[in-house]
Parts: sequence; C-alpha cells; structure tokens
Amino acid sequence: MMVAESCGRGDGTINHHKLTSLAEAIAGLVQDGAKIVLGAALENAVPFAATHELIRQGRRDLNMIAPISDISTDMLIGAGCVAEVTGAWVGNVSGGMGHNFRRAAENGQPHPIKINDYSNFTIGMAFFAGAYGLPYIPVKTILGSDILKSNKNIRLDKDPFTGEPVALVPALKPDVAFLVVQRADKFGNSHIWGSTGLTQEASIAANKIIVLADEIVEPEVIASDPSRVLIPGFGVDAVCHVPAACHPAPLIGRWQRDNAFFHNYHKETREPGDFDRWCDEWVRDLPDHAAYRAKLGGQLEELRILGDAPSAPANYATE
Amino acid sequence: MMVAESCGRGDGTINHHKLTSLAEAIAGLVQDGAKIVLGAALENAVPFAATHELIRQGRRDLNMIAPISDISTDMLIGAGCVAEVTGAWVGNVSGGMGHNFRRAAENGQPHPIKINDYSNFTIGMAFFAGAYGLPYIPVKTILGSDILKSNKNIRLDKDPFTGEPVALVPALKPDVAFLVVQRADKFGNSHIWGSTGLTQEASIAANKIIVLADEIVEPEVIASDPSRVLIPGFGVDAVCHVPAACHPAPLIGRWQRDNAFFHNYHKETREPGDFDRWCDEWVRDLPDHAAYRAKLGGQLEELRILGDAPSAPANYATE
Amino acid sequence: MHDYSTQELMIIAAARQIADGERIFVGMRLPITAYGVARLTHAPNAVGLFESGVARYEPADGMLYTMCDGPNQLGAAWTTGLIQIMGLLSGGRVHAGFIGGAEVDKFGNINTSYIGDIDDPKVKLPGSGGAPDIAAMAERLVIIINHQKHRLVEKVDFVTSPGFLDGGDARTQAGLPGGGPAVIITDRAILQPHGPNNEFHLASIHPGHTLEEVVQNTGWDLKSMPDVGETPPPSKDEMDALHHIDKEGFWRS
Amino acid sequence: MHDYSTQELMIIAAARQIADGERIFVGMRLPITAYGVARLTHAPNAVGLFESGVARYEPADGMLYTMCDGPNQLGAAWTTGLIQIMGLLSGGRVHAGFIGGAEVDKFGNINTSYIGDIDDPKVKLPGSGGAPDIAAMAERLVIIINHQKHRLVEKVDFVTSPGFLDGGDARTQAGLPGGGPAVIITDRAILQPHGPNNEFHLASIHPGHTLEEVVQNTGWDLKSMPDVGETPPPSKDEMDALHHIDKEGFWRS
Repeated sequence: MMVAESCGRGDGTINHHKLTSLAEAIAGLVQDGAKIVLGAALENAVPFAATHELIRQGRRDLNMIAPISDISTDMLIGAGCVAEVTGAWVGNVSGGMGHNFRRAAENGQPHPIKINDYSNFTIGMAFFAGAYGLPYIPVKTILGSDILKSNKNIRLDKDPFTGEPVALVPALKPDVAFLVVQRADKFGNSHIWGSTGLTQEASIAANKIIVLADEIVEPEVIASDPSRVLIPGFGVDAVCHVPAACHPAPLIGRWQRDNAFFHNYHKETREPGDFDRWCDEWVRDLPDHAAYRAKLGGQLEELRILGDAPSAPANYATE
Repeated sequence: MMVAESCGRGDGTINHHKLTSLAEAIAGLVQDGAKIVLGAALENAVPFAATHELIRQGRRDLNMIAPISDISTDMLIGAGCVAEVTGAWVGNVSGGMGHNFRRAAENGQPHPIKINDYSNFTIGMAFFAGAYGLPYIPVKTILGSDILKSNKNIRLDKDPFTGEPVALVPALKPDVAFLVVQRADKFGNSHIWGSTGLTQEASIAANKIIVLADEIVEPEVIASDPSRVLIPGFGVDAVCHVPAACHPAPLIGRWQRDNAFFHNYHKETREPGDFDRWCDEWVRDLPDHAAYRAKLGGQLEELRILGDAPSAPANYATE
Repeated sequence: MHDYSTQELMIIAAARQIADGERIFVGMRLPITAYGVARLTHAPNAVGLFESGVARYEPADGMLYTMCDGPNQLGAAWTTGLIQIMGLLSGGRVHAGFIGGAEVDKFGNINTSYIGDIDDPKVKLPGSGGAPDIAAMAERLVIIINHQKHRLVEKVDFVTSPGFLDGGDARTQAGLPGGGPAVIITDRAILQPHGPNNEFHLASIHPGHTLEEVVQNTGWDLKSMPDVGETPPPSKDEMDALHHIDKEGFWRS
Repeated sequence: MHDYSTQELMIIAAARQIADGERIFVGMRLPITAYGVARLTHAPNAVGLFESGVARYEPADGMLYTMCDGPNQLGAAWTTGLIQIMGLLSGGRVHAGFIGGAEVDKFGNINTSYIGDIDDPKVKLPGSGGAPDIAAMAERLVIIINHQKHRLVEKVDFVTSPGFLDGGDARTQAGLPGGGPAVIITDRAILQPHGPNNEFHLASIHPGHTLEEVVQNTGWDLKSMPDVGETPPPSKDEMDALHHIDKEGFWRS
C-alpha cells in the first residue's frame, strides 16, 4: 500500500492491470536492506515462491518481519540474504529448529544476524499501529518477559490513567509485504479465507504489497463478495499468478501441507554444506517457480485439493 | 461476551441453544443504568426491534454507546430511557436533527442527558481497546478538536518516544451489545456481510451479546464459512429470531432502507406531545416486533429484497 | 440566468478538487455527486471511501440515502469495518475529504457540535461523526457550506473539526499531520487559505454574484486573494457527466 | 508395566486440567490430544483456541501438523485473525493455556528463547511465539515438559514466558493479570505452586516412579506438598476417549 509520501496525484493505477512475473515484481519493488513481511498468516499461505526468488536475485541485508515464518526465514538466512530477524518464532514447525537460524545466531554463520524479539500479540499490535497510523500501542501481555530486555524498541512505562505498568509497542512499517491469496483479479483485488494471522495488519502497514495469487479470476468474482476482501486492491502494487506459491505450506481449499518436505529440509540442511546443496537443488538451479512445480511433479499433485466444501452463499442484491 | 469475572468453570452453554424471545433476553440481560451498544454498523443493521423493546420494558438511565445511531437513540431519549449518550453523532440521517436529542440537550426535556463526545475513529479505538484488553490507545486524529475539552475521558499527552502530542483514548467496555445479523444458528454462531462499522470491536468489548437474527439456519450453514463469522458464537448470550429487526434501517441482501419512515418520524416527532403519540402508535401500543411488522404490512413487504446477487463460493475442502 | 443551478456549479467546483487516482472520503449528497462527476471526467481512477467500512471504484448504481445502503455495497471494492477504512486516513493514506458543517470560521475550523455554551447549548447539533478524523488526517479538506453570515463566522463556538485553529502554524503546533482545509465552496464563492496566517480569502466569485454581496454575507472581514476572479462555469463535459448521474434533476433547481 | 504409556498418562493428566465450558489455548501435539480427551469425557463444551486465528468446538477430524492445516479450519467455529483470537486472551477471557519449553524454573518461568547469554547464546531456541501472551494473560497456565535436571532448573537463563518471576508477589508487582502457572506436568510427576513464595512443589508422582528419582532429576531443591501421593492412573473412560482419538497409537509407546 502506498505511503503518505507517495500520495501524489495521478498515479492512475486502478484501471491498469498489475499482473507481472514474480521476478519482475521483486526486481522492481524490493531493495537490499528492505524490511520484508513474507507471509503473516503463520503456518498457512507462506509465500515460499517469493522466498526462492529473493534468494535467486541475491537480495542482501533484509530485515525479515513475521510472527512465525516456518522455514522461509531459515532458508533466507542460509542463503545470506538476512541481516535482521524481527518476530516471535523462527524454526521448522514439522522438524524442530531451523539449522541456519541457529548457526547464524550462535556462531555468526554464514554471517551474524540481529534478532528483534516480539511475542505474537505484540508484533500484532506493532503491525496494527503501523497500519492504522497509531504511534504505539500499550499492552500488558509482554509484562514480566525478558523480551523487554532483549528488544529495546519496546518500552516499559506507566499507564497515565492508573499508574499500572504497561509496555509500549511502537508501530512497525514494513517496506514490502508479500501475501498468498486463493484468488485475485488482475487489478489486485483478492479473496482470502481461512485463518489469516496478521495478514491484514501487516499488509496495510507495508509501503508496497505484492500479491501471489493461486488463481487469477475475472473482477466480477471478487466484486461478488467485497466482505471477503482482506486488503484493498487499490493498495496493491503487483499481482503475480503463482499456483502453489505456498508449497510446502498449505493454502485452505487449494493445497495440503507437504509435511515430508519440511522433514526432509530439516534432515538435508543440518550442515552448512548440506544447506547449500539443498538450496542449489531446490532454488538456485531452478529458473522460476514453474520449474520448481515441475520438479515436484506428482508429489505436488498429491497435495492438490480436489474436494469441494463450499461456503453458503451471501446475497448482496439491493432490491 | 463473558467477562473475566464470569470465566467460572462449567458454564456449559455451548451445546445448549440460546434461542429466546427478545423480551426475555432484555428482561434477563439488561439492567437500568446499563451501558448499551445498540448497533455499531452505523446506518445499516440497526437493531430497532431492541430499541422498541427497551422502551416497552421501561429501562431507565441507560448510557447509549455508538458511533452513529440514526434515530434509535433519539427514540430512547424521547421515551425517557437515557441518562448518557456516548458517541459521535445522534440525529436522523434522512430527516436531519433528532428532536428528542435536541430537546434533552438544550432544555433538559424530558430530562437532562450527559453527552460524551467522540469522533468515529476515536470511539472505534475505545472499543478496540475494550475488546482486546488494551488500557488505552494513543491517537492523532482528534488533536486540535474541542472534543478534547468536552470529553474529559480522553487525555492529551506526549508520545514518550517522540515527544509529539497524542490523545489517549481509554478502553470502553459496554455492558450489553445488540447486533443484527443476516443469519444465525441457535447456538449464537452467525454470519454478517456488507460493511460492519464497529460491530466486531463493540460486541467483543461488551460483557453480554444479544444477537437479533433475520433468519435462523442450521449450524452447518454457519460452519460452512467460518471466515464470515464476525463475532464468536461462544461469546453470545442470547439469539432472538426477529425478521426485519433493522427496520427502518437496511440489512444487506435482506431489507431496503425505509426512507419515508425516517422522514415521517422527523415530521411526526417535532413536539414532545407529537413524539409521545408516535411512540404509542409504533412502540408502546404494540406487544412485540411481530405486531410492528404486521402493522407495517405491505410497506414492509415492499422493502424485502427478492433479488439474488450471490457471493462466489469459497472452498474449505481439506483433500 | 445560467443553464446550470447554483448547486450544480458547487458540485462541479467540488468535482474539480478530486485528482485522478486519489483516495477520497466522499460522504453523501453533494460530495458523492461531485465524486461521480470527477470519475466520469478527469479522475477515472479515484477511489471513494465511506467511513462505515466501504470503498468503491465506481459510484453506486441506485439512489443512496446513506453510505450504508445496499447500492453502495453491491459490487464495492471492499466492505469491511470502520477501523480498516478510517485507519487509512489515520495512516496518512487519504488524499482528500469532503465535509460540511453548521459553522466554519476564517481559519477553516468547523463546528457540528454545539452552538453556544457546551454545558448549556443554544443548539445541540448532531455531532462530529468522522469529520474530526478526516479534518485532522486527510492531505487536504474540502468544505461545503451555504454562504450566510451566521455560518461563515469569525470564530466557531466549538472546533469539532480542526482547520488551522488560531491560524499561522497553530495546526502544526497541535501535532496535526494532514494539510488542513484547502478550500471552502459556498453557494456564492470559493475561498482559499492565503498568506502566512492561513486565513481564508476570497478566491473566486460565482457568476451572477458580486464582491459586495459575498463580503456582506461573510462573518469576518473577508479579504480577497490577489488574483480573485469569477468561478469558471461548468464545461459541457462536466454538465453532461452531472446530468448522466442526476437523471431526475435533483440538483437542477 | 501399566496398560498405558507415560505419554498417555501425561495426556490424561493434561485433559483433567480442562473444565467444561472453558476457552483454552490448545497448541499442537500432546495438548491438542488432551483437549480432545477432555471434550469426549468431562468437558464437552470446552472451546479450543489457536493463535493463528482459529476457534473450534470439535477437535479437527484429520491429522494436524500445524494449527493452520486445513482440517483445523474446516467446520471451525471461527477462522479469523491473530488479533481477534489472542485479543480474547489479552481481554481476560481465556481460562487456560498449555505451553511447553526448553527450560522451566522453580517459579514456573519458561525459556524458549536463549540458552546462555542473549548476545552470545550457547543455543538459540526458536523463540516465543504467543507463549508470553498466554502465560501473562490466561487465568491459569499448564506447563508440559520432560523431567530432566537441565530442563527443570533453579533459574531460567531467559524468561520468555513469565511464571511467578522471582516468586512471592513478584508477578502481581510486574503488573501481570492472569493467575500464572497452575501446574507442571512431566513424564515423572506433577508439580504445583505451594506456599506464599509460589515455588513449585511436588504434588504427585506418576505410578512406577519414586520420590528419589524425581528429586534427583529436578534442578532445584524440590520440596513436597503436604499431601503428595501417586498421580491417579487413567480411568477406562479416559483411555477409551484417548484411543478413539489416537487410533494409530502414536502416543502408545
């Protein structure tokens, strides 16, 4: 979404489609050193296709911001793309620890990283404040935690109404947010369903939004249900049609979780050299996500959801 | 929604249906002096049926909390039910001023009222804080407004990070929230679509929730689309099946706005005696909302939405 | 007489305040009609925002009494909550907003709350709605009001929605972002802030009205901008767009 | 040997911590299985909450690797955002939460962040997730951990999720609402806070284990509650419920 500074006249993008390749979107919108949200839905709808493309394009010094990132952040650390990690949890939900994250934090390999600790609710409040123009949010849920010692951005203060302790969480404003949606039109209007974690707040807080759509549909499909729109299409900067962009994470109604893939990643990235081999095979040696899908082949097809459990219709008729 | 104090064990209400008449719900859950949210969606889905029932049951000293209440609050003031008005706007969107509101504020007729001024965004933040356990929210959108002088609850302070001025809006926790939904099951699970104003935040902030459902459906209908649930059914205390509870306000996909009714109310309540006559005819002399609907007769039927503009389905299948 | 009404001229003047691609808090009645005209003429990519929780690319197809009516929601870009829509404003992402009021003063402060004393008001007005938030946070504010001496006043009794407050840099001192009121469009003239004090000056006079009349109907000592002239009358394209929207001639008289 | 495994006993012990009608932060693996057992036995109206934005009446039908998997969302009571679900916690509306950790100390403080120094950690653990929020705000906290000397420690290196902090009323002094940790369930015993210092004491020993073994595997000088006894073994109903959920015997060994 555009920031105030870019609120100039005549950007005129709404009636111009924003469909582009993921490679072009990242080349155009993501700088070295950027603050990136790569999925904020927790363990579903993780934009792994963007993780791969950031590695392929060799972005450096990124600040990865997310409540929980599963192995996406671990991959980017291993590939040398990350300077800071801002969030509540980094690892491998299926396999345990993230080896690259540990190596970086414990031994500075492949390079040191700075860690900005948050709890899930406090990073939610930081995004909420960033999205809706609030300078900070006073919370109680982080009181007593040493996160107040490790993260100097959060300030312990007194509630001026009651004198009781509160922790002030300042607004977080990412540079770019990537999100995976079930369907979008070419103008950036989209539908998301299932649990969304912090997708709405993190995206609206961001300066730029890149949508990875599992399916591109006619604008009428999205317009048939404006209450299923989570972020406004007029704030979206690029729409990329990337089926299964979430793999190996699930996408509700579209793709099952590839649990074996997470386990294999855990086994196959135990040593730094292991990770490099894994990363060559699954990311660097592939030109794009279509090649990744082709390499997965039948393994991916088995995860495709073929059943139908449709929502009851909502009627928007006016008379 | 239940407050922490009522978080005792074994309330066991979930598998017991909560269907009741509106008269019983109000008799059991609304005390004199209560802080009430009677619709928070602004000009749609206003629970007028509850407005009428509060008048019929003669509730007194209510604090009516809402961003914009159209003529609902004006009726309650005229009927002598209200001690305080907390919100951003009271009047008649179609007709202009609310005569009862003016009489009460200007001349103390039928009795004086205390007015707690908010802007729409600041009352939104007050509900948000109340809903999600934040003591207050710092905002900039009310700076420079004399609302900071008229509402002593909002405190001007300095942002401790920057030293810049901020207004601290404390949490608002209503006692009871009424809301109109398009469909609900007998356990209080419901679907809402169209714009929702502050419905979610105001309801979750409230101690008790009373749902006025335009239609009662099987639980499977609601469960088919858990992302269309705006407030959790497990927090709902009573479900009342009241078709057209919103009349004369609209309900998306169900009922059009009865603009003539708003205009007539404006004309027919100009003097205190006028309002009493209006209120006898449309509220006090009718036993319940079914009688109100019967009195409206064909006028109501003309507002019923018969067309079909269905949302595109969302698939929740898992394999 | 002209081939347009005063209200039609005001709508066209308001439409000219909307640039292409902008996000605008539209409101109802005159401003929403102005938004429709702008969309059909020079601003096909403007997005309309409604504080109840609606964003639209196209103006509604059908009569609206309120922003919450069905036609404003069918086919919308987004139907959501108030916080999501007004949060765009708070986040500094809204270019302009339209608001009216009972009173506006020479620094563009608007009163929609109390005439007289707060504790014993002569008139209790309906209140603020979202106007303070819009006035505080939009890049610029467009004020629409009828030009009468008791409406354009030296100093409002109550600042519901802040303009330049006491003038000069008072607005900035109060911690307010947003550019403040950019224009007052009345049924007689257009006023704009001018000079370091940010006092509203006469910018143009509507055809058929006179300087003397405008000054006499203003509650402060109204000064003129250096290049004050006549408000440009509606073009044929503008009037065609307006008539396309206002098929029943609601604004024609 | 018994006709139940240690893990099965732990699940049953955890299930007993859930009362009917309660709202519970469930988490994955052992706790979600415990929630399923509670639902099928004494707590048919318990509601399960998942911080990604899910609330369920019935446990998921299908294998879950994460709370975000499809089976946890199909037929849910609510699929929404993190703020809506964790906000219930912050708002004081959640009865209990289950969490695990790498280390817990005698005051029930939990570390899932850093072993060793923050700036040069020996081990960097994955981090907090929502555990601090749950530990701070739930009415009571149930801690599940394996009973080893390096896991039950005198003092954790880093308080990710607060228990009673330095003991006594330190938790209240820190401004924390919520009742704090109510129980530690291990593979050898059950511990509960006791006395004015809120130090965790031995409450019961699992069948087949000894006091000496438990004390030796605890990193602080573990004292016993006055009425310490044997953890009640699973009932037939409880085991039937567990086997109904764990058809493949995942927890049986």
